[in-house]
Amino acid sequence: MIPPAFEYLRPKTIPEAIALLEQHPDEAKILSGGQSLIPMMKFRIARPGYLIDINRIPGLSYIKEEGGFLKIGGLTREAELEASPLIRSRYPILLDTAHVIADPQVRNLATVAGNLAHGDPANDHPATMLALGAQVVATGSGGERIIPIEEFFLSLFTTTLQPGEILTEIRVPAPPARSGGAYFKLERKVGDFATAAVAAQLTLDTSGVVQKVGIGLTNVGPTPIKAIKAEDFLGGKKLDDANIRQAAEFAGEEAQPSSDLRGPAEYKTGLVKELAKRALTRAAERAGK
Amino acid sequence: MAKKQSVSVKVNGRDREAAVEPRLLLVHFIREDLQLTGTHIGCDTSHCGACTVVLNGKTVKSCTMFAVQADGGEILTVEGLMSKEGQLHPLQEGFKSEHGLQCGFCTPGMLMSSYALLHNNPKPSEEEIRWGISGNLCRCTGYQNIVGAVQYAADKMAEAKTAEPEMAGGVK
Amino acid sequence: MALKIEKTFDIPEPVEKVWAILSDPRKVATCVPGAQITKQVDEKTYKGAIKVKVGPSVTDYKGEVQIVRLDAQNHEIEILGKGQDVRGRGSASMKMTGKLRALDNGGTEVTSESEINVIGILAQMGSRVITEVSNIMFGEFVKNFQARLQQPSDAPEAQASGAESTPIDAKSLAWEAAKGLFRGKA
Amino acid sequence: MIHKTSPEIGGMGHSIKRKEDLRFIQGKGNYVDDVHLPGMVYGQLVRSPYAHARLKSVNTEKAKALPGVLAVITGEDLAKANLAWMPTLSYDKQMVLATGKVLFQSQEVAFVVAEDRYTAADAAELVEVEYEELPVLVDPHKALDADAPLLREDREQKDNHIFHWEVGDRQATEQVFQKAAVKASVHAFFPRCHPAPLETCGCVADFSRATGRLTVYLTSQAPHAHRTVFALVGGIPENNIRVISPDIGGGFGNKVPVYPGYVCAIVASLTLGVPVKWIETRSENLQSTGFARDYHMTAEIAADRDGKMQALRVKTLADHGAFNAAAQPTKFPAGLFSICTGSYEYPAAFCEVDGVYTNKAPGGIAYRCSFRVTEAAYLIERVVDVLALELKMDPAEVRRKNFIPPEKFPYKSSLGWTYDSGNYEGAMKVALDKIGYQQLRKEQEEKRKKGELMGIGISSFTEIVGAGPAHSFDILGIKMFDSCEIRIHPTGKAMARMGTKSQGQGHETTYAQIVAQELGIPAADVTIEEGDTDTAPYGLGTYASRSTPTSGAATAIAARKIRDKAKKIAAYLLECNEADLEWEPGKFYVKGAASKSKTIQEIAFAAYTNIPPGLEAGLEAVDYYDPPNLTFPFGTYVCVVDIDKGTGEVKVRRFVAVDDCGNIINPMIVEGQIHGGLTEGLAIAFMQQIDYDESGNVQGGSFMDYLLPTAVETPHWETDKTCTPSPHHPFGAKGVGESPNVGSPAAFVNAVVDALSHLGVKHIDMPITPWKVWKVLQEKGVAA
Repeated sequence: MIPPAFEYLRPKTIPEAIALLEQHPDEAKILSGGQSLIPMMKFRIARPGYLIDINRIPGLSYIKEEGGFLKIGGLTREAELEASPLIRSRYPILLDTAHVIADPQVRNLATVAGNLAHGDPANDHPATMLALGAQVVATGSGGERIIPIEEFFLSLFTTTLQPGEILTEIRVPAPPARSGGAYFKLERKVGDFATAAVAAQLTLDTSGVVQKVGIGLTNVGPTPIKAIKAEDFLGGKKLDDANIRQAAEFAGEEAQPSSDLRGPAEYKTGLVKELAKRALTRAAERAGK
Repeated sequence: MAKKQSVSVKVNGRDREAAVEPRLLLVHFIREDLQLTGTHIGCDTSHCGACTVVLNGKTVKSCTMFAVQADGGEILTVEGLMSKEGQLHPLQEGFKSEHGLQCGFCTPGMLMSSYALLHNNPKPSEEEIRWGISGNLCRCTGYQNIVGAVQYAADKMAEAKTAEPEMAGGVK
Repeated sequence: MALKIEKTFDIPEPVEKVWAILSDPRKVATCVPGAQITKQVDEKTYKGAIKVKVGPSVTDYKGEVQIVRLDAQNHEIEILGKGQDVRGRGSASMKMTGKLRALDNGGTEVTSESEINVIGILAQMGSRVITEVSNIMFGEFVKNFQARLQQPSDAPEAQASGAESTPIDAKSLAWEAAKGLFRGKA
Repeated sequence: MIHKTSPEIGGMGHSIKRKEDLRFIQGKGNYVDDVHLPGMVYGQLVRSPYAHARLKSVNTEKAKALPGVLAVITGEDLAKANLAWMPTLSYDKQMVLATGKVLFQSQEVAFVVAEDRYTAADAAELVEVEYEELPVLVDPHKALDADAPLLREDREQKDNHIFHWEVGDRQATEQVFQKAAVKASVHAFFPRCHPAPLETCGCVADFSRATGRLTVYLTSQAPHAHRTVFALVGGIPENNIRVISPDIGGGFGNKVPVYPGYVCAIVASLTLGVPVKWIETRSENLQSTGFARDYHMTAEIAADRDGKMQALRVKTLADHGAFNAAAQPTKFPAGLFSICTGSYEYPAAFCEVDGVYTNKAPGGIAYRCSFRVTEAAYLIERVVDVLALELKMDPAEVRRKNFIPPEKFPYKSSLGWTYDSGNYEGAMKVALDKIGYQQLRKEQEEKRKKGELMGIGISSFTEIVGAGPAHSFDILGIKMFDSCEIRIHPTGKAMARMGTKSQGQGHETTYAQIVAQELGIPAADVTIEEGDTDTAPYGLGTYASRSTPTSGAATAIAARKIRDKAKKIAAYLLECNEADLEWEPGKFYVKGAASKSKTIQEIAFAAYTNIPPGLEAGLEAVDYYDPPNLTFPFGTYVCVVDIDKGTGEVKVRRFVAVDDCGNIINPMIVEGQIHGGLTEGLAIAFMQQIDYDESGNVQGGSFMDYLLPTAVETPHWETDKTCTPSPHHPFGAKGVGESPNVGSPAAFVNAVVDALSHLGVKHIDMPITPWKVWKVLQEKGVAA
């Protein structure tokens, strides 16, 4: 499998990268992890004329808490999330997610930002970020733009990122006390896209009532789905089994899957319900219900 | 044709340089330009891991990366596992001793993934080994003896470590 | 892989006006995202091209559009479009039946049935997204078709407003859609 | 009686470490893609995106104009040399490059040759092919309908029927069924799957204009047979062809057939006079080379109320794709499928198979299987479980009641095979004890009360391997013997060559152990070489678990020929009669005077330095072994599964495999083979299928959708054995490489069905994906 020829550009700064993107608006693609793009190029179903390799731009790889946010740099790799003590202790939902993305080698290169920017509803981080209520920072020639994640995914493989913009940071609101989250994914085997997956993030009060909830769904529609009905239902309610079950029902209703080799649509809907229950239950455990 | 770019890398401790087309996959660079054919190609979709090498301390699938991306980096392939004195790496010993290979085609990639795994986690559980090699497919062994081979190497490496005199200052 | 899309939608324009566009493949083509008619072969046959862009993937098809059936009295049309990937890696075809019905309010109801068949690499690699892509393209078509009706009827070859040659891509449709989708929140 | 050799000698029964490993663990294996010859150029195939289309034109101008492109070959070009078609191994023919029309997606249409593989890939895109689509036939059940499109216009027979084959007594079977008290039946589809060895197929064809010789480095499980095919197809004198099978990265049957890419590379090398390399991509491998199975089967058993089986009836529709490229003994269009009687006794049986063409990739090959034995074993073990359900009897009990008893061997089955030896109940007992069967049944009962789903699946399979006796087994007329040639060097070290070819089975070690066993020369001192047709004796290759039964036997016999000569030399050296000599591995000694002895090394030296008068110099022998019968390995596998009622996922909790392959050469290697085969069986049962949509698009044409289990999905296997030697094999061995792949699918499926049987479930077709299970749970109203 041989990719078609392209020009390779290796900017040293973000403004340089943006300038290159603007020079070749139709033909350039950003190369960060490359783990989605390069296989498509090998099959020649993607044929960018220019690849702008941003991997050498310094200062884009970090995981830190700052100003009430967890900040993940635009070049932070999935493997770095997995290895981060901060993620391990404070954001187990992100650890859940990173752990089931592709496989160890791919995670060494694949970036969290790329997982979002590709706009693939089958990718795992979008649902998690929807559950976490994250923001993404898009940098263009006009400066930075902060986009709430629920406004980021527009359509299949399509985000609000503009041609001259690069996703430079992801911001996750630091969870208050009594918060917890979990990501449950059913995959046919390690390395596969989700048949369906559900991310849930909760903040409870001392009596176990839901203060804040985010639920995201993977690969059950043209975009990653924020299960708003399920969220609205749970808000202010006690997180007992009956309410979890009802919320899971709503989440299932919000899924819009189509049938494919991973299973018929009705199965995926059923799976969303089941995985939502499991994710909410685990999230509650982690929140210290 | 896009203009050629120069790539300089250190492979198995040796400096190598070449001018390559940007689209040249790292695996072809290693196999054909450098003639290190231990690194294999088993699929098109980055599923099989036969092409796994260690780049700057981390395993990557060299079929899903361009050679130009590795510019300035350090690469370890299966050919570089043996010590300078010609001693097999404990993992190589382990694969032979525990019958961790049959046709041998996945073996170099498996060795490199196991190498990185033990580097990060010197005493992995069976579960951790299975996840650690989950980016590498094997059609022959059913993985069980590969798990055994990695455990064998982990034990050997732990022994070797305790046999070494403790460094002053206790650097780990 | 074959799939079927059925859609019914209303247009606040009289049936004859809608028919004037629907019955002319050159005009219909301007509403299909990424499509263009390059040549008229005969009364019923046209040559054309379509660029289908899905994220980083682009496929160029070249082929023919044919009016299989045209029933002006009942406002029914059947169109067959067939295109081969210019790099020889597959093809796509669509058989579309369109029917118009005058509504009491002076508007028109459009009923369409499309049978789409995709062959080759995209059907192999992209089966998980072909249905989504088709739905999105069809949605775009409807939107463009409606926009086309707002234009003066003597502007046949111009792209309708909102119609873009790169249908499912960030820099075109996406932005339009974004404005629509998030209007309430902005 | 097998002498036990010392660990230093390392004969049979020793788990000696593999000799071949040293190069592999250093990355110094030599696979086809590692072959690099001076001046070598690269080929790439252009393939059809259509499953069925008229070929209107192939325009190569743009491709040829690309700098670096050396040639573009089309079907029309090949037709001029009468090479557009080639024979398959099943008396059909197959297009090398399409002329007239294409018959499956990814069919070979043109071959581009360029200076490097990147240019070849670019040029392949520039070949312009015009197609006119034709109606596509994907459902084999519709292949014989009157309105089905005719696929093979080249044949005289104007329909899509390939063959009808039947065996057994139709009438007698019918009569039993009419009177039967209990009937059980199952429709079971064994999906199309692919061996998917980790190394794809490929070759380097090197024709030297200077010498007129063609050397082909080839991913071949049968290098000699391929040489003969190349000679017949290409009209090249066979002495001018050398096929070299270097290290093979797994075969599993995939590397038995001759593929169009090989022929194209050879033609290109003949034309250009330079070495031409052609290496398949994974997608090409999965989409165009030998698939396996694709059998739509029905089995029925008639039994009495006590559960004693009376008759078996089997009807099968075989989907062979566009060309009948099944790689199997020529006289057996459905392979050895008639082993479907399994491990059981019946007075009557009847089996019929019809093969049809469809617009799919051609095949089918024997994927880790002795020609359709996997399909047969799966079918019988499945229907026996259905019978147990009908009888409300424990599936182990039904098996026990019907096993062919040990004292009846050799046993002539009602479909005509003579089973060499067996002790089926013995193997089943070991398996059931090891897994704790009774305890598990109790646990299941308790779980069912709580609404939890667990299942226990048994498969007591019998195989038929080691093809085969020359009286019935041949491929294109070449009898299915196999060979070994042993040379003992003056210093007592040895070199042996065989007609087989290892693809990971460890031949370099196991054959050396056979020599060590027979001659007492340490296995470490025996070098094994296979795969070079210039040096190895002719043989039919490695597949169908035939290496040990045929070449293994030949090795023992050749060694025994050497021992006979060694005895003469020893008698001469010890100045005694041959009759006074006794053998123990490694030396001859004089009866009653053990100190008077000559080691095999001393004898070898004498064979070159102190030759007895009247005897030829040297110490070598060759043997071409024609087995008197096939061998019949068997075993019992037991699988325990738990089902997740929320998601439909099946978790294999335990799997015990008890194999009986007769006497074992290297237990470590046998165990490794079993682990590997079980893992392939797991994949088939739960994950894998190459399917086609209604337009003939391949579904499952890359590793994205053709799923190979990783270490995470693969359970921990538990193995054990019993030993019932083959009475006719020189050292009582039977062959084992395929048993786990043959026996395990039924164990997995039986376990899942068992978990659901109390809900009225009798069968679920493979692959048993979570969504299929989930749907059953929904239908039965027991989903979480």
